Parts: sequence; structure tokens; C-alpha cells
Amino acid sequence: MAKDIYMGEVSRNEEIRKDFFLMKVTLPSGFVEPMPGQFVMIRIAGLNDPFLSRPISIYSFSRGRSNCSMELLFRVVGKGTRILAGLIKGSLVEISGPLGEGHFAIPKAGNIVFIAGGIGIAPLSLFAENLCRKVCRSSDAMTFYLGAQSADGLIGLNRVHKYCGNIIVCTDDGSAGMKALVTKAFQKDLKKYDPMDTAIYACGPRPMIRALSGMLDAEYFCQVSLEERMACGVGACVGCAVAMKDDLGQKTYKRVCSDGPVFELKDIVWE
Amino acid sequence: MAKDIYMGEVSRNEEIRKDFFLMKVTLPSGFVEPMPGQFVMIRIAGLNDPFLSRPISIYSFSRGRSNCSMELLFRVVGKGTRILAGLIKGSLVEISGPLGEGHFAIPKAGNIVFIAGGIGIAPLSLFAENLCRKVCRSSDAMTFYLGAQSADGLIGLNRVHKYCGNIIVCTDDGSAGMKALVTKAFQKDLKKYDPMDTAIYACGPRPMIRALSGMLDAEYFCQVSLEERMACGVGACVGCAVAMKDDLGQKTYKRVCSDGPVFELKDIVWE
Amino acid sequence: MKVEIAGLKLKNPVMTASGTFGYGEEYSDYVDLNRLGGIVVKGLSLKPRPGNPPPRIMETSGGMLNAVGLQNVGVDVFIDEKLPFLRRYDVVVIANIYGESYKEYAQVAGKLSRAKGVHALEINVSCPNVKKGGLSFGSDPRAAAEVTRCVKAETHLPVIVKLTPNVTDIASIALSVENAGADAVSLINTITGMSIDLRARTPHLKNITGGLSGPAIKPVALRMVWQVAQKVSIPVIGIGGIMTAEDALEFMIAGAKAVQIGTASFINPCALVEIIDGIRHYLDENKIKNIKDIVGTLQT
Amino acid sequence: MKVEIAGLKLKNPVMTASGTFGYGEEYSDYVDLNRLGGIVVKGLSLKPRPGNPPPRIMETSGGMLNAVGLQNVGVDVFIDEKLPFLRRYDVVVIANIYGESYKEYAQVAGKLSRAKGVHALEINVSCPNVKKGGLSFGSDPRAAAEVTRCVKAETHLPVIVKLTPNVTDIASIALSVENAGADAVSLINTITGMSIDLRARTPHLKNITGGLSGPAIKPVALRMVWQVAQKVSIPVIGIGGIMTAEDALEFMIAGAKAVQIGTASFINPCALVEIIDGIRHYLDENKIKNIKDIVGTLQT
Ligand SMILES: Cc1cc2nc3c(=O)[nH]c(=O)nc-3n(C[C@H](O)[C@H](O)[C@H](O)COP(=O)(O)OP(=O)(O)OC[C@H]3O[C@@H](n4cnc5c(N)ncnc54)[C@H](O)[C@@H]3O)c2cc1C
Ligand SMILES: Cc1cc2nc3c(=O)[nH]c(=O)nc-3n(C[C@H](O)[C@H](O)[C@H](O)COP(=O)(O)OP(=O)(O)OC[C@H]3O[C@@H](n4cnc5c(N)ncnc54)[C@H](O)[C@@H]3O)c2cc1C
Ligand SMILES: Cc1cc2nc3c(=O)[nH]c(=O)nc-3n(C[C@H](O)[C@H](O)[C@H](O)COP(=O)(O)O)c2cc1C
Ligand SMILES: Cc1cc2nc3c(=O)[nH]c(=O)nc-3n(C[C@H](O)[C@H](O)[C@H](O)COP(=O)(O)O)c2cc1C
Ligand code: FES
Ligand code: FES
Repeated sequence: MAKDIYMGEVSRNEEIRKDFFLMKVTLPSGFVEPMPGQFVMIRIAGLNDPFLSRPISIYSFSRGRSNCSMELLFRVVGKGTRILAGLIKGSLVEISGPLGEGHFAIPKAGNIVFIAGGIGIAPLSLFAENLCRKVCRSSDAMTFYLGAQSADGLIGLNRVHKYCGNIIVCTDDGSAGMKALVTKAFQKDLKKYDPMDTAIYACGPRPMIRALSGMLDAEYFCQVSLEERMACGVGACVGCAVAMKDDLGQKTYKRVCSDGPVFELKDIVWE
Repeated sequence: MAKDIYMGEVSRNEEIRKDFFLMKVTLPSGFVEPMPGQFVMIRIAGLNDPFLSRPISIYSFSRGRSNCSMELLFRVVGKGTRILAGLIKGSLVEISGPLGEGHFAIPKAGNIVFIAGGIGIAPLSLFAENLCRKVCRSSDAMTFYLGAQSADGLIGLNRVHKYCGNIIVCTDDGSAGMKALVTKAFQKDLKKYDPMDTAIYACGPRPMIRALSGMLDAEYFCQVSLEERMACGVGACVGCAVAMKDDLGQKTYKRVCSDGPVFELKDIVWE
Repeated sequence: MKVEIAGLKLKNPVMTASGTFGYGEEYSDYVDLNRLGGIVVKGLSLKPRPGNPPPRIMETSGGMLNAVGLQNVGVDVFIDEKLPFLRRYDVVVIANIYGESYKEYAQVAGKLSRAKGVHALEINVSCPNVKKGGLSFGSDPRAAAEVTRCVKAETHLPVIVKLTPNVTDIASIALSVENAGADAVSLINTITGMSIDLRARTPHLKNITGGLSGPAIKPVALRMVWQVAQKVSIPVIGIGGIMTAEDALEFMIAGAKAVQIGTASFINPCALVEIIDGIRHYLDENKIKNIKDIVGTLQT
Repeated sequence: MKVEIAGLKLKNPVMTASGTFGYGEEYSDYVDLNRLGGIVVKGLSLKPRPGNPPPRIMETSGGMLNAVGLQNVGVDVFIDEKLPFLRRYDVVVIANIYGESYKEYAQVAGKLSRAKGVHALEINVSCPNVKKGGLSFGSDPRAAAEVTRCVKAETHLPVIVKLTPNVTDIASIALSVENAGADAVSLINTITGMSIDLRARTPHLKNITGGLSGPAIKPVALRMVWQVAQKVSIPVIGIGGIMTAEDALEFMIAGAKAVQIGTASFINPCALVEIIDGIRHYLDENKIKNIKDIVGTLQT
């Protein structure tokens, strides 16, 4: 059997900004190298509270000689993330992954645009890193739009700076960068981006994705990472359904965990 | 309201013998000085798994300037104690107590006999300490019978040595002390103990208590600490029932948590 | 925070659940009884009942099983020995009653109605009625209605009927007792369950089966409260797995005018007061003047 | 470890529970399907069903609610596209079927009986039957029996009837389907529950209510398995909150000849295999030669 559930050990768990944690987990070497956009299901070893595992994107990954390690960037929003935040060095976590058949696709286009809302930066910055380091795309070709409610919510910028030549920062309250929604900032620049030579990748709250879908016509190649509550994470329970168009343009429910989490924006059905 | 649920902090938790742990907990100074035989209900703060709190006897207690501290001696027998065993320094526990209206009564008799099976030593050794240090009873008057399956299960002897002049150790397999059940060892000496001038205190597994009840007639003053699964620990749920004789000799169910956990041996109804 | 249920004026919507708060004394060191919306005392029967042999409780995932077997001092001893303690407090006292026949229910109700300091009756119809083949009064709409009528005939006090969840259609039973004169319904009682000691190959409970309570049953309780609240026009009291103020508020949004807290008190003896304070805090934060304004506001 | 259920020879008593293991493919990277006692596939209906709009799941204390709404590819696509994958394995395949009318049940059963690689049918009678006012076929002994008869008439395969726990007396329904010709019963399906988003004052599930599964319901499932096993003489398959080999063994001691594992696979994708290994280990340690020797050995 190719896949397993892995025992990971927390080697660091730091509150890098109020309510935002960066957790580093050491995993056995059998853990497969993730594709950007893929995620893990994580739970505290041996504990039934919270009951379900939580999906978290892979923020970074590196392979050592006898094991590998992974970083997760997460925001405390409820019980599960609060308990994850409380884990200390040495705590054991059960991890399955990398999960998700739908991940970010390497762009053919010349312009690469990332649009992230808050914690949405997590999968996108891994993708930017990979494009830069593995596919040798020039950082000049990459533009990163990052939005948050306020300066406090802008996390992970350092890493993005390494790989993206252009960074546009927005906050709802103007406490850092432009005072605007990130989608508005992007919309202003939209005419700069030739639909035939631009690939757009977005991750963020549903209203942000929805706004994007209102401003991008189907000519644009745009992939977005979606979120839904999950139980199995592997496509078996059909719990994480999202309404999408099938090949015939008919509405059908796809599974965020296995058909996604990355989908083409134009395929989403807004219910 | 006189009583509260207290937040305790684990300041030490050591496996002193395979499966036996000694946990030290720091408590706010509001915690009332316990009587020997009393216990606490303990649970891990903020966690619902395991669901019910666990009753553990108070093994030692001391009061500092701004707080107090308590030791618990426990054996890992299932899920709850296994999770308690995993707590590290700094972990928070919720504690209510001291609980139990029925506790060990200071003896009038000259001879004081303790009979402990395994972990049953916990409340008895606190009692021995108190008798010695607070009521100034001579250690010569105190005899401690301690039994266990094997040498590995003999814990807490050091402390008992400080307060009891005579110690008789038994193991089922003969790996330490006499090869005998602790009740048999006691029975051999029984004729030495004048019922009018002996107080007997016992704590251990149910078969041990039952064996005692078979060998001691009602003339003897004998108090025993009983165990039952508990939910509330304060007498409200009637879940920890044990069959006892009432004043008229009729069978009635008493609550181990609040009517006990210490009862007079002669009152127990063996169902 | 005041709510009115069948003429009973409660300081707040938070009551104790029967059988989990003894006769009030047990928790009085932890909880200021004057602060409670109401105290529902342990189920009372005509004669004292010894209860079931131990073991009586077992932990389960997110809950517990109990088979206490309605151990209680009997209605007479309650009136003579337990009620005087409760009368010292300014708190609504509700007597939970239980009988093995219609007549017994009526007798217990009659005695309590004549006692000073009992403000309402809650009928527990979840106990197996031997004559009906092991099912309970509460699982048959006609039997439940008949118990209600018998009790109503004996009392001037408001009568709450406490419903069992172990039925196919709880709303129809609620309707049936409403038609029979119930002034309110409370739900849910425990769900029948079982637990096995693998090593001994015996049930953990001497009684074999027991009643499941605690957060494990909360989703079932919430669903039933919602279903019943939509069918009846008398007040609904929500019970089942409430551990926090948020849980309590969810029951109210689903349609409960008040709630009862059971197993939570075992986990945290101060739970009742924390829940009352938490509801207060929620109302203030959300600028809700009258707690009634949230009852049944679930948007579906 | 071999067990026989209604003529089906299973390698071991551990099967997947319908709706929690997809069509077998989803977990095939984690679990060697050849090791399973049986695979019960996701519920199949005559026509493909889109399922309910999201959100479809919610966590609860010790469990989860789901309102997937029987999303499935339909029986024809299953036969053409999913069954070939399963035929590559040496494993018993059980098709869980669902219909909105007696006739639909019969049609789905007929199609599956003619397909190669289906070894038994499991009838899901827990879905609301509109004609009967929102209650399900499974909550009425007569309707459950009629579904059983309709399916039996269309198939030569063993027929397992999967019972709903949302009833007053599950044993009487089990008896009724046994009399109608069922070869085995499996229980329990999920318990109907609900969960509320306090901030939004809406249900967490778009469908309002959902089915509760996981360890929270284990005590209820165990009780029902025990009650049913005492009443019927056909084999009983135990389902509900089984997370470990110990849990599975408890169900067998209560009277189940085999078990199904649902929600546990979500928590640990390797749960099925760990449970099979754990049962093996238990039998070895306790020197039990034949697993049949523990079935129904509960001492009460
Ligand atoms: C593929 C995927 C990748 C993700 N990656 C990250 C990440 O890298 N960092 C991060 O911080 N978060 C990420 N999330 C979101 C994360 O899973 C949720 O924040 C988390 O599950 C909430 O759990 P909780 O118990 O703290 O909150 P809960 O108490 O369960 O809920 C609190 C709030 O969060 C919402 N929520 C709950 N579960 C989810 C979910 N699965 N998706 C979206 N919203 C949810 C609830 O609706 C509610 O509003 C990801 C989600 C998915 C599906
Ligand atoms: C008043 C009192 C004082 C106690 N003092 C101590 C102490 O100082 N040190 C110590 O190690 N233990 C003590 N115990 C026993 C302790 O409470 C149990 O060992 C513990 O609750 C078991 O929890 P578990 O989850 O580990 O085991 P479980 O998985 O719940 O059960 C494992 C085994 O322990 C038995 N058991 C469970 N609960 C109890 C219980 N309340 N009493 C007796 N047996 C039980 C079960 O029947 C089973 O055989 C005391 C019990 C009582 C009632
Ligand atoms: C130990 C115990 C004893 C109970 N005794 C009674 C009783 O005497 N009468 C009654 O109507 N309900 C009784 N109940 C049921 C509770 O009142 C309540 O309906 C149930 O426990 C669900 O609520 P909870 O989950 O908040 O505990 C009892 C419950 C428990 C746990
Ligand atoms: C997401 C999900 C989907 C389910 N779908 C079906 C189904 O299609 N048909 C069916 O008979 N039961 C279905 N069930 C019920 C399970 O097969 C099982 O009876 C129930 O979950 C209890 O077992 P568990 O606690 O081990 O999960 C489903 C359960 C879940 C959690
Ligand atoms: S979480 Fe189970 S199918 Fe996606
Ligand atoms: S544990 Fe509740 S009465 Fe003793």
C-alpha cells in the first residue's frame, strides 16, 4: 500500500503574529514530496477531541537524510486550531498526506499572478518558491497580491519577497499598504495582464474568490484553492462537496479534498 | 460558595516504578487541607477525552506561602490514568476537592494497624504521617502490612518507614518479603491484636477487603477505603453506590464519594 | 434574563436536570442556589427506591451511561427532610416524579402539590412500564397523554412532561401530551445504551443497559427540540449535553424557552453558574434586551 | 477468522460501512482491499443523485453529522465504471441500495443481481419516504418488510437489511424483516441529529439535520445489536462507532457475527486493517480457535 498515516513530531510551534502559528513537523522519510496546493490532514496523536482531523496546506517542505520536515502556517479560528496552537515541541501528531489530486499547475504563460487573502498565502508561497527554485521562473515575472484585514494579518511576506519581483499589499483598514480589498487592487491592474499570457492563482476566503470570478472572464487561466469542512480528506465521504460545472457544463458536486482543493475558477458554480 | 474547582499546575510527574507515577500539583491557596482518606477529582484542563474526571486519593499535602501543593500516587490501569501519566511539567489540571465526608478517624486504641494492597498505600501513608506528626502517635504503635503481586508493585515504602515502627511486606510471588497474601500475613498476627485496643485501617482491591471482612468480627474497629467508578464525586449522581447496612441493619446504597470513601468494614453488605 | 414557563417565573432560563443535582444540597457548596433559574430535583417515587445494584455508571466517548435506577428517598421523606432545605432559597423548585402506574403518578403528584415549596411538577415518563412489555409510558402517545391527565387532575401546579428520545416520532408524543393538558415539555431524557467489559464479557453496568447523557447526545437533543418546538405551542425546555453557554443558546435558538443542565455539573461543579454568566455576556455583547427574542430564531 | 453470513464467505468479520469507503478506490492506497472481510459500497439509487448542497458535514463531540444526501453515480454507472475496479480484488462486494419507492428498490436490486462481481445486497431503509409523511421505510415494520419482499423477489443474492436506530423498538423491525425473508440485518445506521451555528443562527448543515456517527453513538449501537441479536435468528452485523479491535469484539460478544467500520476510516485511513490485525491478536492471545465462539457470549 503506497500511502500510510504518519506519526509526526512537532519540532517548533511559534506564534509568529497574534493568532498565526508556524508549526514545523518532522516526518518519516516515507512522506512523499508535496505539490504546491496539496494539504495534510492533521490530528493530535491518540486524542479524540477534537474528533475530526483538520486540513492544513503545506507551507514548506524539505527532505533530510533520514526524515523530512514540513511547515504549516495556520490561523487560530476555532477549537481545532486552538488545540494545534497549544502543541509544544515534542508533541506527536498524526498526519496523512500529501492530499489533493487538484494542485497548482505550472504555468505556460509569461505573467504569473498570485492573489492571497490572509492565510491563503500558505499554499501560494510554496508554489512561488517552487516556480522560482525548481522551474527556474524569474521572480520578475511573478506578482503577488496580498490582502488582510489589517497589518496584523499580513504574514509570510518575507518568504514571498524572496521569489516574487512585485508585491502589492492591501489592508481593509489601511494600516499597511493600500487601503483596499485585494481583489480591487488586482482589478485596477487587470488590463496589464493579457489573458493569453497570464496565469492567475488565488487562495483566500470565499467572498474573495467570488469577487474574482466576477471580474475574470473565462479567457483567463485562473486556479483557485477552495476550502470546505472535511472528514476523510481522501474522497471517500463526499462531505467536502462544492458545486462545479462538469464537462457538459452541468452542475455537479466535486470533492474539495480529492478533486481539488485547487480548481479552475471558471468551473465553480456559485449557489 | 465555599468550594470551587481549582486549576492546578503539574510541577512534577515521575514514573517511580513501572506503571506507578508520582505527580506533584501546585494549587491555589484556597484549597482546603485534606483529611487522610479524602480524594480529589482530577481532569486535564479544557479536554473532553477522557470524559469523566478521575478520583485519586491525596498522597501528601503541604501548604506554602502563596499556594499549596499536593502529591498523587497513581497506577496506570486504563485510558484515564494513561493520559494522566503523559502530563508533563507545566500541564494544567482541573481539580475539585478535597472530597469525601467519610475519612479515616483518629484512633483511640493503642495498636494501629494499616493494611494496604498495592496502590492502596496512598491514603494510608498520608494517614500514618498525620498520626505521627500531628497527633504525635508513636511509630512503635503502628504496624503496616503492605502487599503486592511482586516486588515491582511495592511502592511508597520509604515514606511508611518514617512513620511506622513495624512493616510487614508480602508479595504473591515471593519476590520480596513473605510469599503470601497480605491478608494472610495479617491473619497470622491477628491474635496479637486485642479487639478492644486495636484500630485497623485498610485500603486495597475489593477481594482484599472482602477477605478482611471474613476474618474480622464486628468487635474490631476497622475502617476501609472503597473504590467505585465516579461521575460527580460530590454525592449528586448516586453513581458510585455501594451496598451498606443502615442503622437498622437494612441494606441501602451509600455513595462512595460522599458517604465514604472510608466506611466501617462491618457495615459493608457483600452482594 | 427572566423567562416565564407555564406561569413559573424563572430568574433565568438555566435549571438543573433531574437526577444530576441531587436534592440541591449536594452542590450547594459550589453553586449559589439563589442564582439558578430553577432546581429540578432527583426523580421521586411513592415509596423510597433502593436503586439498582452497582456498577451504575460508565464513561463513553463524549458522554456517560447511568443506570441509577431512580434511587430516591420517596416523596414523603423528600417533603419532610429535603424540602425544608430548599425552602431556604429563593429559587423555583420543580419536583420530577415517577410512578409505576397511572395511579402512582397521581398519588405522588397529589402529595407534592400539597407540600409547601414545590412550584411545578416534571413528569418522567421514560421508565419501563412492565404492563406494556418493557416499553415506557413515554414511548406511547396514548399512555403519555393518560399519565399527563392523571397528574393534571391531582394538581394545581404547572405540569412539565419530560419526553424520552427513544422513540420514532417525538413530536407526535409532544403533541399528544400537549392535548392532554401539559403546560410544558422538557426533552430529552437519556438515550438507552450499553457498554461491555471485553475482558469479563459482561456489561459494564449491572443493569445491562443504561441511559446515555452528555455532549455525545447533544446533536440528537438539539434536533428533537427543534422538531418539537415547531409542533407544539406550549413552552419547550431543552436538555441534553449542554456544557457551555453557547450550547444553551443553541437550544434556545432551536426553540427552547429554557434549558436544563445535567452531566455538565459532574464535569465542572460550577458549570451552571458559568452558563448563566455566559448567556448574560452573550446578550450584552449582542445587545439583546430580552432573552425571549432569541427563542426559536433559527433560520432554516 | 472466517465467518459466513447468509452463505457469504468472508475472510474475516470486518467490512466497510456504506458511504464511508466510496466505491473502494478511494482508500485503496491505504488499505489492501484483499484483506477486508467485505466492501459495502456507497448507497446506490436507480438514477444518479447529485446529493445535498454543502455544507454537508459537521463535527460533534465524539462524532460527526453528515447530510451527504446519498450522492451517487447511479446503479448503471456503478456497474459499468466502478465494479470493474472491484472485480480485480478477491473480496466480497456488497451493494448498498436505496429507492424512493418499493419499485425502485426492486429495480436497483434486479440490475445489481445481473451484474458480475456483486455478492450481496444491503438494503438501506433509513431514507425518508415522502409518501409516509417524512418517516422512513425503516421506521415502519410493515414498510420495511415490504421493501425486503420486493428486493428478495428480484434477486438470488443474499439480502441484508440495514436498520435505522431512529425508532422506538428496533427489535420488532428486525423481526419483521426476518419474517419477510431477509438473510441478515445490519445495524445501526446514523442517528438523526442537528448542529447550530450560533453566530449565524443557522444550522451548520444546509440540509438542517444530518446523521450522527462515530464513537458518540457506540453505546446506542451496542444496545440495539444486543436487543436485536436476542430476537432474530438470522445473522446480525454490528455497526456504529467502532474505532478499535476492542470495539469490534464488544459488538461480536453482544451478538454480531460481523461488523462494519465507518467513521473510523476517516480518522485513521488504516483503521480497517488495524482492527483486523487486532482481532487476530486477541484471538491468539486468548487461545480462541474459531471466531464464532465469541459471538453472543455476553454474560448478563
Ligand atoms: C484544503 C484546505 C487547506 C487549508 N489550509 C489552511 C492553512 O494552511 N492554514 C490555516 O490556517 N487554515 C487552513 N485551512 C482552514 C482550516 O482547515 C480551518 O481553519 C480549520 O479546520 C478550522 O478548525 P477549527 O476547529 O479551529 O475551527 P472550527 O471551530 O471548526 O470552525 C471555526 C470557523 O472555521 C470554519 N472552518 C472550519 N473548518 C473549515 C475548513 N475545513 N475550511 C474552511 N473553514 C473552516 C468554520 O466554518 C468556522 O467559521 C485549510 C482548509 C482546507 C480545506
Ligand atoms: C476514592 C478513590 C480513590 C482512589 N485513589 C487512587 C489513588 O490514589 N491512586 C490510584 O492509582 N488509583 C486510585 N483510585 C482508582 C482510580 O480512580 C482508577 O484507577 C482510575 O479511575 C481508572 O481510570 P482509567 O481511565 O485509567 O481506567 P479505566 O479504563 O476507566 O478502567 C480500568 C480499570 O480500572 C477500573 N476502575 C475504573 N475506575 C475505577 C475507580 N473509580 N475505582 C476503582 N477502579 C476503577 C475499571 O473497572 C477497570 O478495571 C481511586 C479510586 C477511588 C474511588
Ligand atoms: C446520573 C443521572 C441520573 C438521572 N436521573 C434522572 C431522574 O431521576 N429523572 C429524570 O427525569 N431524568 C434523570 N436523568 C436524565 C437527566 O435529567 C437529563 O435528561 C439527561 O442526563 C440529559 O441531559 P445531560 O446530557 O445534560 O445530562 C438522569 C441523568 C443522569 C446522568
Ligand atoms: C459520510 C457518511 C455517509 C454515509 N452514507 C451511507 C449510505 O450511503 N448508505 C448507508 O446505508 N449508510 C450510510 N452511512 C451510514 C454508515 O454506513 C454507518 O451505518 C454509520 O456511519 C454508523 O457507523 P460508524 O459510526 O462506524 O460510522 C453513511 C455514514 C457517513 C458518516
Ligand atoms: S473530506 Fe471526505 S470526500 Fe472530501
Ligand atoms: S460519584 Fe456521583 S454520587 Fe458519587
